[in-house]
Amino acid sequence: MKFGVVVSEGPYTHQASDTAYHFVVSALEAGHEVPRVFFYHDGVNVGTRLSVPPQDERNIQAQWTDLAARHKIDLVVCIAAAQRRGILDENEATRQGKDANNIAEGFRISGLGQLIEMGIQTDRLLMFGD
Amino acid sequence: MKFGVVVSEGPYTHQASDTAYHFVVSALEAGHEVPRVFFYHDGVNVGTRLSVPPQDERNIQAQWTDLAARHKIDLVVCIAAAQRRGILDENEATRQGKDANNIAEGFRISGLGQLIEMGIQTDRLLMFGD
Amino acid sequence: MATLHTVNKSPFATKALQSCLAHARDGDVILMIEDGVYGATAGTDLADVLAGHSALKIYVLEPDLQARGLDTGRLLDGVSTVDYAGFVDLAATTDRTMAWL
Amino acid sequence: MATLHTVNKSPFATKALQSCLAHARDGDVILMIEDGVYGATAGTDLADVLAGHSALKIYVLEPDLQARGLDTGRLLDGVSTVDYAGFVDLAATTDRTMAWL
Amino acid sequence: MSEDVKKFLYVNRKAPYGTIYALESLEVVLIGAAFDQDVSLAFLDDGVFQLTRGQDTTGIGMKNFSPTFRALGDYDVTKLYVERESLEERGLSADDLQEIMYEDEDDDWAEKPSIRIVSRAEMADIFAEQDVVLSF
Amino acid sequence: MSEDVKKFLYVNRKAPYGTIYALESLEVVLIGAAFDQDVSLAFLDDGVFQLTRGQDTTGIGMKNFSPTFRALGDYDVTKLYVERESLEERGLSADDLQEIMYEDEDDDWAEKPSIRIVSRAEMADIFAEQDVVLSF
Repeated sequence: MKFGVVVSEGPYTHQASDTAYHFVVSALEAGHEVPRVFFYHDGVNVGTRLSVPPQDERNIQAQWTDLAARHKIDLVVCIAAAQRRGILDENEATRQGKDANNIAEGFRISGLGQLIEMGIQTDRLLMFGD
Repeated sequence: MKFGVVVSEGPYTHQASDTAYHFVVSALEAGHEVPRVFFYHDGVNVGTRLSVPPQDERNIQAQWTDLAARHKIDLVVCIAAAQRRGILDENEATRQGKDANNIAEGFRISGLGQLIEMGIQTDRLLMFGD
Repeated sequence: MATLHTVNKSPFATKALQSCLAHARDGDVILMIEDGVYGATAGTDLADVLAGHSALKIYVLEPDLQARGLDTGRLLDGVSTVDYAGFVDLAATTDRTMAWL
Repeated sequence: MATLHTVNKSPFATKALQSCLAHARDGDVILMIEDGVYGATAGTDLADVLAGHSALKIYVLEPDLQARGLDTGRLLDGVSTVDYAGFVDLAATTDRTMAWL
Repeated sequence: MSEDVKKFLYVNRKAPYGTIYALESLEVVLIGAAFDQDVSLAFLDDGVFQLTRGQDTTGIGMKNFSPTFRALGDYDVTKLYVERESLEERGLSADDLQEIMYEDEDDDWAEKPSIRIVSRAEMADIFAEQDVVLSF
Repeated sequence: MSEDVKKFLYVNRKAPYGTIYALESLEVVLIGAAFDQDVSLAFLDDGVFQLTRGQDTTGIGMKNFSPTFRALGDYDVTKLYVERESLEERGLSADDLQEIMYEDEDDDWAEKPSIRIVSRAEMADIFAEQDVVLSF
């Protein structure tokens, strides 16, 4: 079965991104597919490569980057939500005249259409938020 | 009278940083002092210079940067909260081996002691959060 | 020695207002801001929540009311409106502020 | 055609669980996760909230229970525990998932 | 309806302005309209506050997005279910909500109201018909 | 007490782990302890869940910060007020909370409990004595 997953809250502040991560790991272990995870609202903040969590805490961004690489998961950060909150990739930074970008490896910035497409193409959609 | 202000939630997602802004503007207009605003929890995300809000929306970071410059307000972003969430200045970025930083003009990163100090040195402390 | 309590949540969504009211003391001031302004409207299932608290002064932030399309005619009896300047005055004239987040 | 409802808020803090229960239909499944697990404990002021919903299947995510120091012995009668793998199974064996955020 | 069409429901349970969920929900609806799915919106609990008339955000310095609801008809989003019990608990009636109309192409483009007041039980039935439920 | 000493109260009303407020509140308390102010902590509403015994976060992959409460005595943070009504509403009693002790330097370093169960009315009185109230 194909699961689509939405993460609606930022890392560390809410448990949502952690629960989503454990759900996806378990879904993959059970033989299901998770072709895409969509990060919306404050969820876009999961995709920054600038976070430096304490050494005795999990690194939420790194967990997702690693999982996505191993299982070819498309980690999509919503462009509209990301712009408001200051999550940019190199293209966006150039386009907006910003002198830096902060997107993490394995994440890509794209439009809300990717969320709808995920809803159409997967069998179940799960939302993790606040 | 001296007011200390804490902003505990990120920009756009919660109204907290807006309400805090309007409170500070009105306090200054009434002749009060606001020597410092402390950004904690997701509030640290107010201090990113990478946000690009839609043109018909207010720019929350720019509002604070401008207000702080005109009234000499010390905008302090909590270092511990900022590290988790990926808000870094140039020093922190270098120290943590990160290739970019995203702190906005007028904001500085410092420790939680600045929050306690604000509580000691001001007459009233206001918290805006979720 | 009064406390200014700020409530920024809808009482239909969270228990913040109820907890605030249960801990406020006579003479304290309650200011409803942001989504908290819904707690000041009449004719709701929760209108009774404020009843029996006549020893408190209840204010609501008018810009937040207007944003939400709530006319001041909808307010419960005894609730007054303030603007941001009035919010500042309340914070200055009470002895401490407590946010019910 | 059952729905899996996920509830991640404490029922002592927000109205999410109550609203979920008011909209769930016979045969639906409710899974309490994160701070939602507090809704599955016995001996509380809210234990009655789940009463009268015997046509629902109620689950609680055990890792979240353990994190919060709640022993399964505290659970209300009729509440079952699942781990993350069980959560996946519930999502796969119901027809849709609805999050009560 | 083709079998490629899924029933999408956008569930709105939060008040506007205090948090951004209502606004960002609307942004999804507008983008999603291009995908030719069977779209409905549900407003219950504090979500009914999103539809009140007369919202004026000048004083809080935020953008008033409530007029956007009136544009939904142009995007063929014409089913806005509002829960009666949620309105009543909040001291609201249908008259307190803004008028949202659409032109029915199957009925000689007659103007019809998009808002449909439903009971809690009817809302539960609507939930149970969906393929995809997005919560805001 | 010198007049430079203010009464600081940290108010904890949220459950642990679902959100970070409880953990980041504790971080403020630890830093604040260096400032020689008159510090108290209040636990009410879902905040009482922060102090439950036997928290084991292995399964959720988060750090268990509950042992840190037991270190507060070493930082001279010795007044942890817990509201009785909040416990009772949640089916908890004092026995469900972890033991948090401090050594009283004014009483020959006798070990004493830091947790003080108070009524809601007493909690309201504690609030009214403070100079600075920080809410988490």
